[in-house]
Amino acid sequence: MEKSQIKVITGNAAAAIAAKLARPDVVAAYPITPQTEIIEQISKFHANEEMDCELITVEGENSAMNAVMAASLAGGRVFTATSSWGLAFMYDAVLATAGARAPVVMVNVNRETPGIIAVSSGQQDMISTRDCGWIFLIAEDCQEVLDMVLQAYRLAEDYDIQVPVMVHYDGFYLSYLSEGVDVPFQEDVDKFLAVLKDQPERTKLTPGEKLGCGSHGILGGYLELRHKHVSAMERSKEKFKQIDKEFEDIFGRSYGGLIEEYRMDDADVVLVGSGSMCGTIKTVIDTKRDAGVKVGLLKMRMYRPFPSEAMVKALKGKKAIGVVDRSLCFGFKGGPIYTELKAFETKLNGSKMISFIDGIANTDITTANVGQMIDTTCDLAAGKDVREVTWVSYPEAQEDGGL
Amino acid sequence: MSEVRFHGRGGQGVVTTSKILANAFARTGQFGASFPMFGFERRGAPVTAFGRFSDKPVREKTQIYNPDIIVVLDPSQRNSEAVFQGLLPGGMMLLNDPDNTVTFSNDNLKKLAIIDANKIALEEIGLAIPNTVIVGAFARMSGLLDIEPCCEALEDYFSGKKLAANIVCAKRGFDEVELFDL
Amino acid sequence: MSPNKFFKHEGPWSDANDPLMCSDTGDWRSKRPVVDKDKCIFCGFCAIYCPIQVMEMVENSYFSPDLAFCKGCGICAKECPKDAISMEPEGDFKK
Amino acid sequence: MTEKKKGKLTKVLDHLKHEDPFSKGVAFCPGCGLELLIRLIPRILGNDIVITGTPSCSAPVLLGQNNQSWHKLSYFGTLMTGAAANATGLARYYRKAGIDNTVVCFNGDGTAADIGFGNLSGAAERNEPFIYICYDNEGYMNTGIQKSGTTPFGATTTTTPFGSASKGKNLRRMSLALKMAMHKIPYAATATLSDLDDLAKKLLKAKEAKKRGFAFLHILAPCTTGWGFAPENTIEVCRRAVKTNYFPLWEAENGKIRMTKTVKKPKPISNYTQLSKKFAHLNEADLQILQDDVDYEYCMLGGLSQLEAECQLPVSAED
Repeated sequence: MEKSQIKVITGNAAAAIAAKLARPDVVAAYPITPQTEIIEQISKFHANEEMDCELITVEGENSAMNAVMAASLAGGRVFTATSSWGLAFMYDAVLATAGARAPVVMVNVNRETPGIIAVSSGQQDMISTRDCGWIFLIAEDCQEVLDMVLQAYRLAEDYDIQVPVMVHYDGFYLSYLSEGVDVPFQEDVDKFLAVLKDQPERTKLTPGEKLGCGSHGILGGYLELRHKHVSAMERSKEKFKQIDKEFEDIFGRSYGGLIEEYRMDDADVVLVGSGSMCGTIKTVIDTKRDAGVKVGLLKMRMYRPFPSEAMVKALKGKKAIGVVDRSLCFGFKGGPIYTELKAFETKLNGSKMISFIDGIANTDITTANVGQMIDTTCDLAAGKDVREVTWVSYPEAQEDGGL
Repeated sequence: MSEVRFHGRGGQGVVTTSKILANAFARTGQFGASFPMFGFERRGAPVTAFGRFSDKPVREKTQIYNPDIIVVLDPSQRNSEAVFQGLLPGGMMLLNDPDNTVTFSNDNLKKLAIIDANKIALEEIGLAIPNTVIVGAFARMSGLLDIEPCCEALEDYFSGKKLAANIVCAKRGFDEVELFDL
Repeated sequence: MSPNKFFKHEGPWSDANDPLMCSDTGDWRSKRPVVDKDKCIFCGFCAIYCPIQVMEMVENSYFSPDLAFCKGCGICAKECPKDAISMEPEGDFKK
Repeated sequence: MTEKKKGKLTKVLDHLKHEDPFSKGVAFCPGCGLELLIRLIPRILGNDIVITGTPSCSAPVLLGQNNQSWHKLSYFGTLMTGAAANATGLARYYRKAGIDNTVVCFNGDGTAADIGFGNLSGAAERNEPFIYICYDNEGYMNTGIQKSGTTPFGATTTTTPFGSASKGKNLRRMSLALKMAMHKIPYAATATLSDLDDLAKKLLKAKEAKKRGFAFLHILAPCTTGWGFAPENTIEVCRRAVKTNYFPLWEAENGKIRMTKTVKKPKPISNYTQLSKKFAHLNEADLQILQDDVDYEYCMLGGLSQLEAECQLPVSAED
């Protein structure tokens, strides 16, 4: 273990350590369950001079995002973290940050959204903000949380990208899960991030420099900036793949870029998932494989931009695909990732698709649930008549003929 | 892989017990994952935590429904149904209890370990927080760990005099736990 | 890459190193300030209170508005302690 | 050419040391108090300030259009909800990077008193190192004259119209500046456009104070369009606001509250209200309610300003 050290830490601690290793200039944050431990850890690092940053303990999430957005546009590297209602409370500033192309890196610890009070896991907060113009990444375990935050800085601050990045991971599942994490040494992280210093300087807000940010977009100006933004998001796909490769060169770990394919090569049926459920799915896949079922997993690491090309390439020609969503797409019967993947159905050469809704509000995506999803997807592959949408932990849903 | 469920009440260090064990496993080159049952935690309320310990990477992220081992830090919960729920055949139970004569009639329970962890903790650290004693006792009962990595793991959670006292707790837990085959 | 037709930068940045935008606000005026040089005591109140800051010092002896931008609000006339400025209908100056 | 110097140049001109960074022709209404204020700030503080702005009357001029700008200042334009947090982020980054800076967070009363008050209060509590200026035109003027927290009793706006069950705004205005002074910040003050020497000195004091933390200025900037007074009366409205104690001029330096202008014989409030149409419907009884409110605020302020000399903050918690 020359390059790192194994520490048994929570996902939240992994995020905080990643933030520390990235040496941000400004951190602003406000506590919210299940993210709180991140800013407690950062406050501790700051108090012990292990972290040389301006720490702004703001009076609400809206200010957290506004502060880091401005600091980012002034030229700083920034970090913040939130969850659920916190993300909702900073929504206007989240939009503004994207529109201003401020390369903010934020961790969002996924949690169900307000209305029905639920201090519990779910990706609904992520889905509720998915079209805000940020790049969305999703981590599976504590190690990936740490690694992904570092990769996020490379992506957000890349001169060709300059789009804010949100790193998502499942609250409660990863936030409080302690497991062994290979914590990189500072010098290696510095090396990994050094590339950002060698590129052209991005436009900065500097006293006396006669530049201003927040100009009105009029005539075609608004369209031009939006098109630039969308183009940068498209470029970010290839860039993220490269970054993941460079990450491997330095740290010896890689994740496959935009998507991770698990036992996909000869798979007939595939589950598409994201986040912490993927670990459980992999375990069940191994068991099913032992029983002769040719099943694989496509794990989404990047959710915005939607990695459609990579997904189509990996899924093309598979007999059946079950998409597991930990959130809802109100107004559509199927889950959000399912409905989006549906747009590429004609490119999949006849693969059939179904939607599974599970893991909402801490309903556990158990090994049994995953087994059921695989069985149902196999039934679909075999030409049996199966429901388009299954609420796995809520069989009562099947009483509703409409769904 | 061993799947372990910890039962106690807020303030006993239930979650920390599970974390220290995961840490100790990592120090032996094995793998451990520890996490609390989801919900509110507050002093005095029942607390459940989980641990998965293995010589291979632990990938599952679900709660544990069928434990191999149950650890009860709060004696008053020893007879609650929740404690034995889902216990697999051949199961083990580690109990913090001043009474080493308690018996259980559960078909799946094959090994019982009892230690008066509160007494040891009071003697060594002056507080009735049994968790580090339990860590040592767990190593002995399960046979999955030596005491040394457990003591080393404590360095991530304590320092100075507290560390020294808690190391003594763990060692006494390892040495003084009583094992019963059922 | 998208063209930089409206914006030079990736984001919504404006750049004042280029010429500033400027409107012909003088056209807004319906009355214009006319300074009586003899009455003017060169105190500068018209200059400090002019919202557009277009009252210019002339020969260190009196102030005169830049009519290209004066919107004709009349503050200078109102604030002049010597009533040296009168607001006169713009029509009178048209040929 | 005759050399004639009949009067003495106002000393206010001495404060205007810097170039006016704004384009001469900008889209503020004739007689706009805000236009005068926004031009004076960089003339007094320098052109190297970084100014933040939000959707408001200042936005059409403060923020550019596409690549073009109306002025030469560095600016950051975003949202009313988080203006003080934007300024915080800028000031903190500059401090971290060792960049000499004066960040001026420039907002209307809608942002300062209403939707952005939470983060204004938060920034003050954290003693963030920048200057916050509220230009108060007593309502949402840019969106067509709606009421705000600083709209006074009796004023009509489009959301507090005069009617059979309404006297205009039926509620009293908040005391924004006093509220901010209670945050124990190094500097808080009120100012207005009739007393420009006082205003300039306070701006310079704020610039000095922001080295120690948060500086707050509450500046009455009447709106000819929204209040319904003749454009030439902008300065006169300010003057009467001071002379009736409607808008007293004071400062709190390190917590020590002091009147910077004492009005010996304050005029009745009608002397102030008579200039603006927004008060035109008020009868004597209504005016008395407004008068009572003004008297109450002034009485409170008077008491605070007469506290013992030693009643002031320790110079700074951070020093």
